[in-house]
Amino acid sequence: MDKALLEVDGLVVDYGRARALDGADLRVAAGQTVGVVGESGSGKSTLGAAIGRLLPRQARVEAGEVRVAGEPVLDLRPAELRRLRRNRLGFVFQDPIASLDPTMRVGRQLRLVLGREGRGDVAGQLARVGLDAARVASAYPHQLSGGMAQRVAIALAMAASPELLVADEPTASLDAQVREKVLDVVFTLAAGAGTSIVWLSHDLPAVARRCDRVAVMYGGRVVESGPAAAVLGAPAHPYTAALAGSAPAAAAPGVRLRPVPGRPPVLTGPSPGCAFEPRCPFAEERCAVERPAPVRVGEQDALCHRAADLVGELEVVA
Amino acid sequence: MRLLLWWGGRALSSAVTLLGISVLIFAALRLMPGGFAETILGPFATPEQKAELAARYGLDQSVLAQYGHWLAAFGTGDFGTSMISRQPVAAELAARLPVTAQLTLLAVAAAVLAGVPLGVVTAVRARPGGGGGAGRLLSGLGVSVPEFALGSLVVFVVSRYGLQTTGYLLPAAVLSIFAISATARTTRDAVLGVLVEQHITAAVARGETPWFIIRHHILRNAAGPVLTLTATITAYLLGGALIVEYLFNLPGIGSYVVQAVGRRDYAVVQAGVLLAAAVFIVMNVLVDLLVGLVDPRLGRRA
Amino acid sequence: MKKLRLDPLSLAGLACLLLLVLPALGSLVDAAGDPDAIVGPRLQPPGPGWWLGTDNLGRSVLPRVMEGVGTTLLLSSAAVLVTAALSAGFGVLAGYRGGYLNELIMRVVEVLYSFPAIVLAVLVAAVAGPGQLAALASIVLVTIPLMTRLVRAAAVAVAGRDYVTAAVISGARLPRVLGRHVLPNVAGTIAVQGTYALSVGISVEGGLSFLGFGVQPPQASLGVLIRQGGTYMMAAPWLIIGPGAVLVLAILSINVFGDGLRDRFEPRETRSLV
Amino acid sequence: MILELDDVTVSFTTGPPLRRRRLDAVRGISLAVAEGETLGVVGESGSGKTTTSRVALGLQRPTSGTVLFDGRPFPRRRRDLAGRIQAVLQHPHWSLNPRMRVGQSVAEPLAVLGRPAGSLVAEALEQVGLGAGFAERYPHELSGGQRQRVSIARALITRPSFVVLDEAVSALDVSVQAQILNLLKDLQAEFGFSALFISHDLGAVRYVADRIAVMRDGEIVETADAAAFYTAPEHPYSRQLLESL
Amino acid sequence: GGTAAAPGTPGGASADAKAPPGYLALADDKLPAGGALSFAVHIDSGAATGLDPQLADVATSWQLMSLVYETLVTVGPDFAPKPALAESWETPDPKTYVFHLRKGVAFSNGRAMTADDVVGSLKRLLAAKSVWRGQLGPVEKVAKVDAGTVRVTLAEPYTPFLAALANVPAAVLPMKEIEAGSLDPAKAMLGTGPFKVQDHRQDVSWSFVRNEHYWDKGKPAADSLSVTIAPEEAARVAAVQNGSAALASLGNVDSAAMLAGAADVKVATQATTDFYYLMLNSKNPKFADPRVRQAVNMALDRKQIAEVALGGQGRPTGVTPAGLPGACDPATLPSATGGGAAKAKELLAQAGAAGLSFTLSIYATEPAPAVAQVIQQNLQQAGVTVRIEQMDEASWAGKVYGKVPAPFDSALSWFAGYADPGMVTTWWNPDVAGFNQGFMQADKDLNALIARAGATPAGPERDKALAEVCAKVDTDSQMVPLVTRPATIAYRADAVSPSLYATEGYGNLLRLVADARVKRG
Ligand SMILES: Nc1ncnc2c1ncn2[C@@H]1O[C@H](COP(=O)(O)OP(=O)(O)OP(=O)(O)O)[C@@H](O)[C@H]1O
Ligand SMILES: Nc1ncnc2c1ncn2[C@@H]1O[C@H](COP(=O)(O)OP(=O)(O)OP(=O)(O)O)[C@@H](O)[C@H]1O
Ligand SMILES: [Mg+2]
Ligand SMILES: [Mg+2]
Repeated sequence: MDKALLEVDGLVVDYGRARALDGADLRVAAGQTVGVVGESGSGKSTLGAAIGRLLPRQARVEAGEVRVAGEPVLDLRPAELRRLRRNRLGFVFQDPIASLDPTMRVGRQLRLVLGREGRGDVAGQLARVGLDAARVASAYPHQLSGGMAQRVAIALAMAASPELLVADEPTASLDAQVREKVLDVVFTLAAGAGTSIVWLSHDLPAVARRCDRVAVMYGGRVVESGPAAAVLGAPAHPYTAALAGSAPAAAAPGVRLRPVPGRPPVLTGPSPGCAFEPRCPFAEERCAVERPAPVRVGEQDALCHRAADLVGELEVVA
Repeated sequence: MRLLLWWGGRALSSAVTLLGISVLIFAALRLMPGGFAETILGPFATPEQKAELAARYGLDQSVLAQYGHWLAAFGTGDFGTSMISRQPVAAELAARLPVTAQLTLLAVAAAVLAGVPLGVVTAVRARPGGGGGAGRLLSGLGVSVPEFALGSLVVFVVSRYGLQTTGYLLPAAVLSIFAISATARTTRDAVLGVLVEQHITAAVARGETPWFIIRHHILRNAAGPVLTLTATITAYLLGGALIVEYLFNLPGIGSYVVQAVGRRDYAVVQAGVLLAAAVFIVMNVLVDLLVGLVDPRLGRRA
Repeated sequence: MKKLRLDPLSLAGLACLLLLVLPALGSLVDAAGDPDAIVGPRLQPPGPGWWLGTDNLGRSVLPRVMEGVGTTLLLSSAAVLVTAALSAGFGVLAGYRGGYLNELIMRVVEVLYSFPAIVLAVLVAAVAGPGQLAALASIVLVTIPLMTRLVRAAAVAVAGRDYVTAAVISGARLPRVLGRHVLPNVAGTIAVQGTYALSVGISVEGGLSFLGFGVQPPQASLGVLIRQGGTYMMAAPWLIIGPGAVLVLAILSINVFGDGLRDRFEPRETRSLV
Repeated sequence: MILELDDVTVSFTTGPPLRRRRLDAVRGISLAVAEGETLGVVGESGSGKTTTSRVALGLQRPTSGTVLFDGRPFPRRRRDLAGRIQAVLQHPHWSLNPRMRVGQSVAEPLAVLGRPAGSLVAEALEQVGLGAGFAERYPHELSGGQRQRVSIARALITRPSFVVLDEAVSALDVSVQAQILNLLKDLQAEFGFSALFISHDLGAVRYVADRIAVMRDGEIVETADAAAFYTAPEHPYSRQLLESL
Repeated sequence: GGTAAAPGTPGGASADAKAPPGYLALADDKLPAGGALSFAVHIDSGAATGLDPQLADVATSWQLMSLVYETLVTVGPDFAPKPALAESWETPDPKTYVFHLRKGVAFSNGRAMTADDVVGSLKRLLAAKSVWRGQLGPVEKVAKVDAGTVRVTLAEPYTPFLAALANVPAAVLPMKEIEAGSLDPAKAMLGTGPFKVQDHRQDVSWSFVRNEHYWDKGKPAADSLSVTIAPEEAARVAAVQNGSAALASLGNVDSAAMLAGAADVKVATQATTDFYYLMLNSKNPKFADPRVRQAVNMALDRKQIAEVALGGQGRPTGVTPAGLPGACDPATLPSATGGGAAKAKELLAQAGAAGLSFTLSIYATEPAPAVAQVIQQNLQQAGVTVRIEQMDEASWAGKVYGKVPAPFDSALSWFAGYADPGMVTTWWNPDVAGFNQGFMQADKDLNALIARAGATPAGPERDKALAEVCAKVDTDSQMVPLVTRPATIAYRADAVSPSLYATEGYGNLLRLVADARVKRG
C-alpha cells in the first residue's frame, strides 16, 4: 500500500451521552480523493473534525489514533498542532456564510490568510475559485450568495495549498448548478496542488463521479471502503447496497422509495457486534455478538462477517 | 441626500426626546417639596422677601409661562441664571466641563485598556481549570467595592502619608476600578457568545494562533455590547461622577447639579439635566454608528 | 432532569451568598441583639457584649451588620429584579418588534436615564415618604438604560433566528414567543447585566443613604454602615471592616454566581482556541 | 385552493443607511396549491424560493399582489391559524431553539394549541427515524441531519393542512431522505395536507410533487404537472436544470 | 482601647496648652508676618440675597463676610462688647448709645469711612426686610452727631443691643458708593475689614488678599487667604492631613480621634452658643395637649444626647444658651427634675396618649441623625415610638417652614445662640419670629417674660428674668432646647499659628483670622 497521508486507526469518540465513532478506520493516500458517505448521524462530521482535532470540548477520544503525514494529531502540542493545520490541512464547512467572519470584508479576510503565507494576491485567489474578484473582495459575507460564500471559504482553505482538504458537506445548501461549479473548483484546485480530499457527503452520484475512493460509514465505523465505482457499483457490505438503492433520484416515478428499513443505532458504548445487524437482511447469529473485522472483497475492504458469502448477492436497485 | 435624511431623522427624534426631558424635569422640579423660597432664603425670610425673589426670577408666573420663557431663552443659548451665584449657568457649566471631561476620559480609557483584555482572557479561559476563575474573581472584586468606600479609603490613606489628592489620576483610578470590572464582565459575555460561532472554528482550523483569532476575529465581533457599555459609562461619568467629585473636591458637573437640586436652583438643574441627556443621546447615536461600522450586520438592522 | 449544574466557583459563590443572607432572614438577628439599642460606650473595639465593636452611638455593630445585609441585599435585589423585569420586557419587545415600538422604547429609556436619580429620589420621597421606595426607584433608573440597550441588541440577533419564526408559524402568541424563545436566549446577557446592576444598586443605595434619601435611621444598611464607618477608618476600623468585608463578599459571590448562571444558560460548548 | 398567490411582488431595501438599494426578491408571481396537492418549487439559489414561501406562510407581506389562504387573506391574528400551517425552514442550524430540548421543541406546536403532547412527541421522533431518546437532547448534540429531522417532526406533529418544506431533506443522506419522503407521502395519503416543497434536488421533487414551479431571478418561468415537466420541459431554463439531474 | 477613649473626653480640644483663658489657641506674634494661608470650609455663602451682609442670615455667610466687613463693636472671648470701628461708646441712659468712631479707618478702595457711612448703614439695615433687623431691638433713631460721633436712640431699654451690633449684618457699608450706584453690595464686597476679595467662584473657592488700607496696622498678619469649599468631610480631612489646607472646619465630633495619628495636625473643639432644639408641633393634634409635650421633654436625656450623639462635645442647655454669661442652669429646669421616663409615662397616660407614636423629621446632615436616634432611644424608655424621617434640607425646610399649619409631627434643628442669652429667646415669640407660626402657639405670658428679660439691664435681676423665660419655655415644650452644638477645627501646627476663641457666639470660625500667623520652613 502506498504511503498514507491520513491514517485513522480505530478511532473512538464519545460525546457524553452518545458514542459518535466506534472504531473508525480511514486511510487516504497523497493526492487521493475520498468521499465519505453514510447515514445521517453515522459520525461523518465527527470524523472530519477529529482529523484536525477540532472536536467540541465535550467530545472525548477514548481510543485510536489519527496521523497526518505520520504526525500523531491527537498528541501534538498546541504549537505543533497549529503548524500542522496551517501547512497540511484545510477545512471547508457546510454553512458557508457562517464560516466567514461577518464583520470583515472578504478581501481583508483573504489578505489576513495570505499575508501569513506571504504569497499570492487576493484577486488571484478569488479568480482561482471563479469569482469576480473586484466585487467580491469588497463585499461582506452577508452580501454574498451561498455559492459565492462557499467559494470564498474554499479559497481561504486552499490559500495555503494544504496537503489534505476536509470538506464537510460543502454543497448541501447549494443548487445543482452552483454545486457543480463549486465542486469543479475544489477538485480542479486540488488536482493542481496535489491535495488529497476527504469529502463528507450525502450525494452518492456526485461522489461516484468525482472521487477515487469511497468510504461508507455506519454506526461510527467505516463499514466499507474501496474504489468509488466498485463500492457504489458492486457493494460488498449490505448497508452500502441498501444506501445506494434508496436514492430518490434513482427511483422511477410512482415507485415507492426503499429506505433502509429500521432505525439507525444510537450507540452509548462499543457496539457488541455489527451495528447494522438489526436492520440487515443477511444477518446471522454471530453478527449480533461479534464485531466484524475488515474483510477484503474484490477491491474493497468491508466490515462484514458475511462479505465473502454475499459476493454477487448484493445489487443496487436502480 | 440619504445621509442628510438619516441624520435629520435621528436629530429630530433626539430633539423630541430632549424636549420631552425638558418638560419632565421642569415639571418635576416644580413638584419637588421644599420651594426655592424656604431653601434659598432660609426659614427667617419674610413674605415680602419671598415675593421679591419670585418676581426677580419670574417664578410668580404660571408654570406654563415660565416654561415658555425658559425654552425661548434656551433656544438662544441662554441657559438661565443661577439663583445662588447669580451667574449665568452656561458659564459655570463651561467652567466645570473640563474637570468632568478629563476625569471621564481617564477613567474610560483605563476601563477599555484594562477591562477588555481581562474580559477576553476570562472568556477564552472559561473552561474548568483554564485559569478563568482567577480573572472572574478579580473582575468580580472590582464591582464589589463600592465607589464611596474605595474613594474614602484612597483619599484617607493617601493624604495620611502627606500625599496630595489633587489632580485627576487618583479620582480617575477610583472611578475606573468599577468601570474596568464592568467592561471586563461585559466583554467576557460578548466573547463567549462569539466563541461558539463557526467562523471561529474555521479560523482555528486554518491554524491561526489564539492571539491572532482574538485580535482579528473575536474583538470585532464582540464589539457591540462593549461599545454600548463604554458609551453608557462615558455618559454616566460625563453627567457627573458625584461621589468622586465630592471626595476629591473636584468642581465638576455632578456636584454642581446635585447641589443645585438641594437648593432648588431650577435653572442650573434644568441645564445640567439637559446637558447630561444630550451627552447620553449623542453617545447613543455614536455607538449605533460605530457598531454599524465594526459589525455591518448590525448596521443593516439599525 | 432539572439539575442545575454549576462550576465549583459559582457554587462557592452561591453557598457564600446563602451563608450571608440566611442568618439575616432568620431569627439569628434577634439572637445577636437589638441593632438599635445603645449597649455600651461609643467606639469600643470588639469585645464581649459587642463582638464586632460598638459604633459612634455605642450600638453593637454585629446585629447592625446582620440587619444591614438583609436590608441592602433585599433592597438592591428588589431593585434589580424590577430593572431586570423592565429591561427584559422592554429590551426583548424592542428588539423583537423593531420599528416604531423600538424607537419609542429606546427614547423612553433615554428619557428615564436623563432624569437624575437624586431628583427622582426626592420626588418619590415626597409622594411616598423617604426611604426604601425612593432608593429602589433611583436604583432602577440608574441601571435600566444599559441593561435595556444590551438586552435589545441581543434580542435583535435572536429575533431573526428561524426557531422564532417557526414558533410564529405555529401560531404562538407574542408572550410565548418572547417568553419561550427570545427571553431564554438573552438570559445570559440579563444574568451578567443583572449582577452588574446589583453592584451598581448597592453603590447607589449607599450614596443615596449618604445624601439622606435611602434607608431611614436607625435602620442599618451596608451602604449606611460603610459610609459611616468610612469616617472612622482610623479611630475605629472595626466599623468599616465588618460591613465592608460582608459587602465585598456578597457582591463578589453574586458576580461569580452570575457568571456561572450565564455559562449555564449557554448549553453550547465553546471551542478551545488552541 | 388552500393557497393562492396572485401577482405577488416582494421588494426589499438593502444596504447600509447611506446606500440603500431596492431589490425585487420576487416579481409578479402567481401560483396556487390545491387541497391535498404538493407543489414543488425549484430554481437556482437566490431565485426567490424562500421569499415565496415566506409570503405563503404569511410571514412576509407582499409589496403588491394578493395572498389568499383557504380563500381568505391572512388573519390579523396568526393565532387563528395555529396548527393549520407549519414549516420546515431552510437552515437546520438555526431552526431549533438552542435552549430547548428536542422534545420541547417538537411538542411546542401542540403546546401552542393547548393540546397534551402525550406520546405524540415520541411517535413523531420515531417517524423521522430518531429514537424517543433524542427528546432529551439539546440541538447542539445532534448531527446536521438529525436536526433537520427534528424540524420535520415538529412541523408534522399537529397534522397541519398546509406545510412549507424549504430544503427539508437537503442535509439528509439518501436513505433517511427516502424515509422522510415516504413519510410525507403516507401522511398526505392519510391526512390530505397540501405542501410547498422547495428543493434543489430535482429527484426528490419528482418523487413528492404533483406539480412543479420553476423559479428564476424572482419570477416563475414555468409551472407544469410533474410528469409533464420531467418528460417535456418547456422553458429552456427548465431543460437546463433537468440536464444536471 | 486608647483611641476610643479620646473622643469621649469632654472638650477633647487639644488646644494650645499655653493659650490664655477664653482662647483655644493664640497666634504666636513672634512669628514673622506675611505668607499665604489656605483654609477649607464645608459650605460657601449661599443666599439668594447675594453678598449683602445685612440680608445674610446664615453663619457660614457671616464667616466669609467678616473677612471684609466690620462692625462698630465686636465681642471678646468672654462675650463682652469690644471696640471695633467704634473706638469707644457711652450709654448716657439705657435708651441712648453714643459711638465715637475710630480715626483712620478706610474702605479697601482707599476712601475713608465717615459717620455718614455708619448712619447710612444702620438706617439701611433698619429699613431692610431682614432677620437681623429684629435682633437690633426697638431702635428709634440713628443720627450723626459730628464727623466722628453717631448716636442711636432706642424706644425702650434693650440689653442685647451691643451684642446684636457686634454681628456682620450690622456691618458698616460704603454707603457713598452704594448710593452712587457704583457698588451693588449683593454682587461685590467692599468693606473696612482686613481682607478684600480677589476672586470668588461660587461653591468652589474664595481668594482674599490683605487690605492695604486696614486701620489695625500689622494686621492681617498673612498676605493672602484662600478658602476652598469642600462639602465632603473626607476631602477636608484629607486637605489638612496632606497640608493642602492649613486649617479646616470639620463636622465630625470624633475628628480628634480620627486625626490622632496625623503628624502636626491639631484638632480643637470650639464650644458655641448654638444649640439643637426639638420642635413639637402644637398645632398638630398629637401635641396639642401640653402634658404630652412635657412628657416628651421629660423623657429626653440631654446628657446622653450630648455624650453619645455629640461625643461629649456638647452640653445640655435651656433656651438661654449654656456657656453665655447669665444663662440659666438646665439642671434646674422642670423637665430635668420632673422624674424622667417614669413620670413621662404617667403624664402620657393622664393625657390619654399612652403608646404615643410620632414622626421626627430631620435633614440628613450629621449629627442630626445621631441626635435623632438618641432621642428615639430615650423616648422608647417612656413607651413612645418615634419614626425618624430623614430628608434633604430643602424638602425638610419645605415641610417645617413652608406651610401654616405645618404638616409635621416633630422636627429637629438648631439655632445660632448669639452673644447675649436673651437674643435667641426672641424666636420663642412666633409673632416676632414668624417662621414658627405654622407649628407654635403664641403664649402671652411667655412673650411678656421675653420682653422683660430684654429690657432688664444686665445683672442678677436680668438673670432671674431669663431663668423665668427658661422655665416657661421648658414647661411649654413647643420648641424644646436640647444641647449645644460644638464646632471642630483642625489645623496644621506646622503651617499656621491661629487664634481661636474657646466659645463662639456667631458661628464665626474665621473671626480672628487677621491674627493668624503663617509658619514657614
Ligand atoms: N455535541 C454532541 N453531543 C452529543 N452527541 C453528539 C454531539 N455531536 C454529535 N453527536 C452525535 O454523534 C453522532 C455523530 O454525529 P456527526 O455529526 O458526526 O454525524 P454525521 O455523520 O455528520 O451526520 P449528518 O450527516 O447528519 O451530519 C450523532 O448521533 C450525533 O447525535
Ligand atoms: N430580508 C431580506 N432583505 C434583503 N434582501 C433579501 C431578504 N431576503 C431575501 N433577500 C434577497 O432576495 C433574493 C431572493 O432570496 P431567497 O432567499 O428567496 O432565495 P432562494 O431562492 O430561497 O435562494 P436559496 O436557494 O439560496 O435559498 C435574494 O437575492 C436575497 O438576497
Ligand atoms: Mg454532519
Ligand atoms: Mg432559500
